[in-house]
Amino acid sequence: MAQITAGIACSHIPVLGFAHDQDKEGDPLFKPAFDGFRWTREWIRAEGRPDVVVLVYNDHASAFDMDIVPTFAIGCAETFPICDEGYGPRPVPEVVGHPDLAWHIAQSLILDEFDMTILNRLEVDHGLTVPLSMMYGRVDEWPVRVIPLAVNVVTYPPPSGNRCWMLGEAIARAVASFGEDLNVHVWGTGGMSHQLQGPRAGLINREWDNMFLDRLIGDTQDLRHVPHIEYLRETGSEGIEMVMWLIMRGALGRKTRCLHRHYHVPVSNTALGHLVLTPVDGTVPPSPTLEGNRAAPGH
Amino acid sequence: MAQITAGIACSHIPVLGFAHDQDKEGDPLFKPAFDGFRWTREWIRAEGRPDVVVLVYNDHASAFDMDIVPTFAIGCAETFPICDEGYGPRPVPEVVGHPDLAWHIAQSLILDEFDMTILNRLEVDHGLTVPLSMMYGRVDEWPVRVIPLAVNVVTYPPPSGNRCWMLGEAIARAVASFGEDLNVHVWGTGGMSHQLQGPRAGLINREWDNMFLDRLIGDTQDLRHVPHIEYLRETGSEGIEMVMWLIMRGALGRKTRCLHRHYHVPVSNTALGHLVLTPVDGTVPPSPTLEGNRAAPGH
Amino acid sequence: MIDIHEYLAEFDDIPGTRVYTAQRARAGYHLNQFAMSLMKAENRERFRADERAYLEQWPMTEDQKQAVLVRDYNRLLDLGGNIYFLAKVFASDGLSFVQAVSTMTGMTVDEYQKMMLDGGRSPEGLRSTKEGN
Amino acid sequence: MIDIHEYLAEFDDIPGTRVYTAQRARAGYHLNQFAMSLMKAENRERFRADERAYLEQWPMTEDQKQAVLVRDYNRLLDLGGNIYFLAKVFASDGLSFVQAVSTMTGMTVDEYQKMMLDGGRSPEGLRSTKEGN
Ligand SMILES: [Fe+3]
Ligand SMILES: [Fe+3]
Repeated sequence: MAQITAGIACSHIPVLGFAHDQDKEGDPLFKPAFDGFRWTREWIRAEGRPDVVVLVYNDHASAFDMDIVPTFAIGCAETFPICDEGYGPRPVPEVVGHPDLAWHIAQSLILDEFDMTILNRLEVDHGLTVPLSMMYGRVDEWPVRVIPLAVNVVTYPPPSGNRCWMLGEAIARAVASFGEDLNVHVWGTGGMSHQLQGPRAGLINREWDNMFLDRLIGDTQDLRHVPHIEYLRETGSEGIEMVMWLIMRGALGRKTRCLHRHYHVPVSNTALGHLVLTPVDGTVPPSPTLEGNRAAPGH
Repeated sequence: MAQITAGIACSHIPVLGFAHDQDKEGDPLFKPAFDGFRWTREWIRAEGRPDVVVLVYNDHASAFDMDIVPTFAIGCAETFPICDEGYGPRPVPEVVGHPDLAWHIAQSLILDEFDMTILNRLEVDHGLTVPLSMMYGRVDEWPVRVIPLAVNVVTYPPPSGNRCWMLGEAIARAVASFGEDLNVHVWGTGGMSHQLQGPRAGLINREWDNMFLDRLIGDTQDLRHVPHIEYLRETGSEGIEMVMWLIMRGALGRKTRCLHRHYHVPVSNTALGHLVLTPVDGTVPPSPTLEGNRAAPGH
Repeated sequence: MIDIHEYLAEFDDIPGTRVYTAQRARAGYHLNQFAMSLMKAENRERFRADERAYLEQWPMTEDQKQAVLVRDYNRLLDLGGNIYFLAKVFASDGLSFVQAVSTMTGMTVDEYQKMMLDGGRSPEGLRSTKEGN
Repeated sequence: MIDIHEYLAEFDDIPGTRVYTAQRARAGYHLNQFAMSLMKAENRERFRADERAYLEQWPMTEDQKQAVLVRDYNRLLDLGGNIYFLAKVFASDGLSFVQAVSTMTGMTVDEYQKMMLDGGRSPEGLRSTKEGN
């Protein structure tokens, strides 16, 4: 039986991909950011060892233009080529999918009343590849298979925090009903506080970010109910990416334990956050609509 | 304030588009099918008079190939060109959208925890244009604006009947919160019983189809809980399109009245069904997740 | 919550019917994308000019290519084809749905059309393989 | 249930920030699709060779074209541009995010970079226009 054994949260800052690709991890500007991943790089190879990662990220006007904007899309293809975002494709290996599990999850989510978009062709951008580089460093091929789960956080409204959390719970139900023995991680990427536009650009909110990190640990479900406007006011216009972390959190069940935590300001325009969590009580509600929402008053 | 004043159900059989385009509505083969729309053609111009139709249909491998399969997609563009399905585009006017209302509905649905895909470019096929021809006959331009709502009923699983009904309720909430005075119809298209493939092709189930028509009228919510396998066994592999009628039904609230009913077998491979409904008690639950599901035990 | 395994298993119990599941969608991916390419008039012409050569451009199985060449639609369904995609093939041939669909039933077009005019095929005995009802 | 009108109205109360709402997405549709076209190397070259001529191919407003020509990113945001789409324009210019973003703040790149290294811009006073907190 497939099992979710860990959740990882990680910003997906483009310049860290660049620093990695140019062998500048030791550069004084980047070293403090990368240092916080040393623990994880060892742990993931020695202990974490996922067979498959459900990698929650957002596309940054790379695979999708304004002609089509899916709220939740799941990549069911065999492989996912690396996108050219305007500076040439990153020199990293092609991402290999896990179509058996991806289709199983996609089908289960739709029966569970999530309105998924299925993707059989997808080029992936830094949102997906930077976290892989942070966790695995330089490799000839990625030592893990990846199921991309793309969330719209660019065109408003993105999905609510509660909906994201519910989707995580549904992913956990789907993984638990997959017959093959697989060690599965769920990663939530993006954030933390950053604003890339307008006179308020450069906003960083260390206090709010750390409150957010605190509440991903343990059994509180407070973060379900943080409205979009709070992310915008407190963490800058691009801080909204943090709703994607709630999909990861929802997939870990009622209670989590923190194995590793890292926070660093700044990387380029952005506050970097990173957590490694394991489920303590992996119980998730049996359906998204009834029990899930009884646990979530206010919606 | 915008208001939903009617729901129309109608099969979208390609050959009726062909018969219409070739001036063969009076042909003995097609006359009985078209005769049942005479009442509606008069009513819709004299009394129905919608400003906008939310037209629920499915794409038949026309705008979407297997690279991307959205469960629920909403067309927010200014106009929707007519697709060439392999026999050349139908000689009917381009479809004009209502981007103000479409975006309002799209945004509202996402906040209401439906995982919509937004479309800003879409070519529409017979699934959308045949019902327009049935209702309006030959015109230089369509006397109504159209918001296409495309549902995946081709790749399994399609959305559940309950999810479709819930989406209809959410559309009703969204329309009711739109500021401009607009007369809105919701149309559900496709069906009724038909199977276009395999040795069982040609299946028609007059009794089941009429049971389905019966239950769209009044206040029963039984149809929410008809499982996909029942559509498949009873109405043929393509009968599953009828789940789209439940979006129309959900949008009409607790109780409906039937103004007009028409059933004819066969048209080409298909049983033709058509209903004109109005809301009697237009009340819909205030949210999809709590109250909506209290009204729908079994999910 | 619906169990996905039970949900899918029931589909195999319907006589003379292939439900377009993930499994079929995966097997038929390139076949269906080939069929989709025939929506463009210039591709239809290239296909008509040399069917085999046109098919060779797609990473389809030899079985799939053969089944396209002989227009064996039941076989194409078995190999992952979906009827709305396959419709692009028979539209290229100038066939209507009734003409193409009848070829899957073991009936002539006339027999099939007569059955439809008489009210269609009854579901009696065709709902379930196991239960024979 | 969230009221969409209240939900959207709050976005206008954030100082120095344009939220990419439907209204902006509609106004900026062709601008953003133009920017997206610069993901292809051959389009980047055609754009560089004659920016005005390249822009003329898109049904953008003259305001939008002008703002692209002078790389006025704040203006482009006002005219419906989204930063991830506009990134294709400054990527074509060989600029990094920090370089491009700083131009929107009224600071030099050095000043902006120093602010970031010092911990970034504080949210104090920048949360709400009305409440000034
Ligand atoms: Fe991002
Ligand atoms: Fe159809």
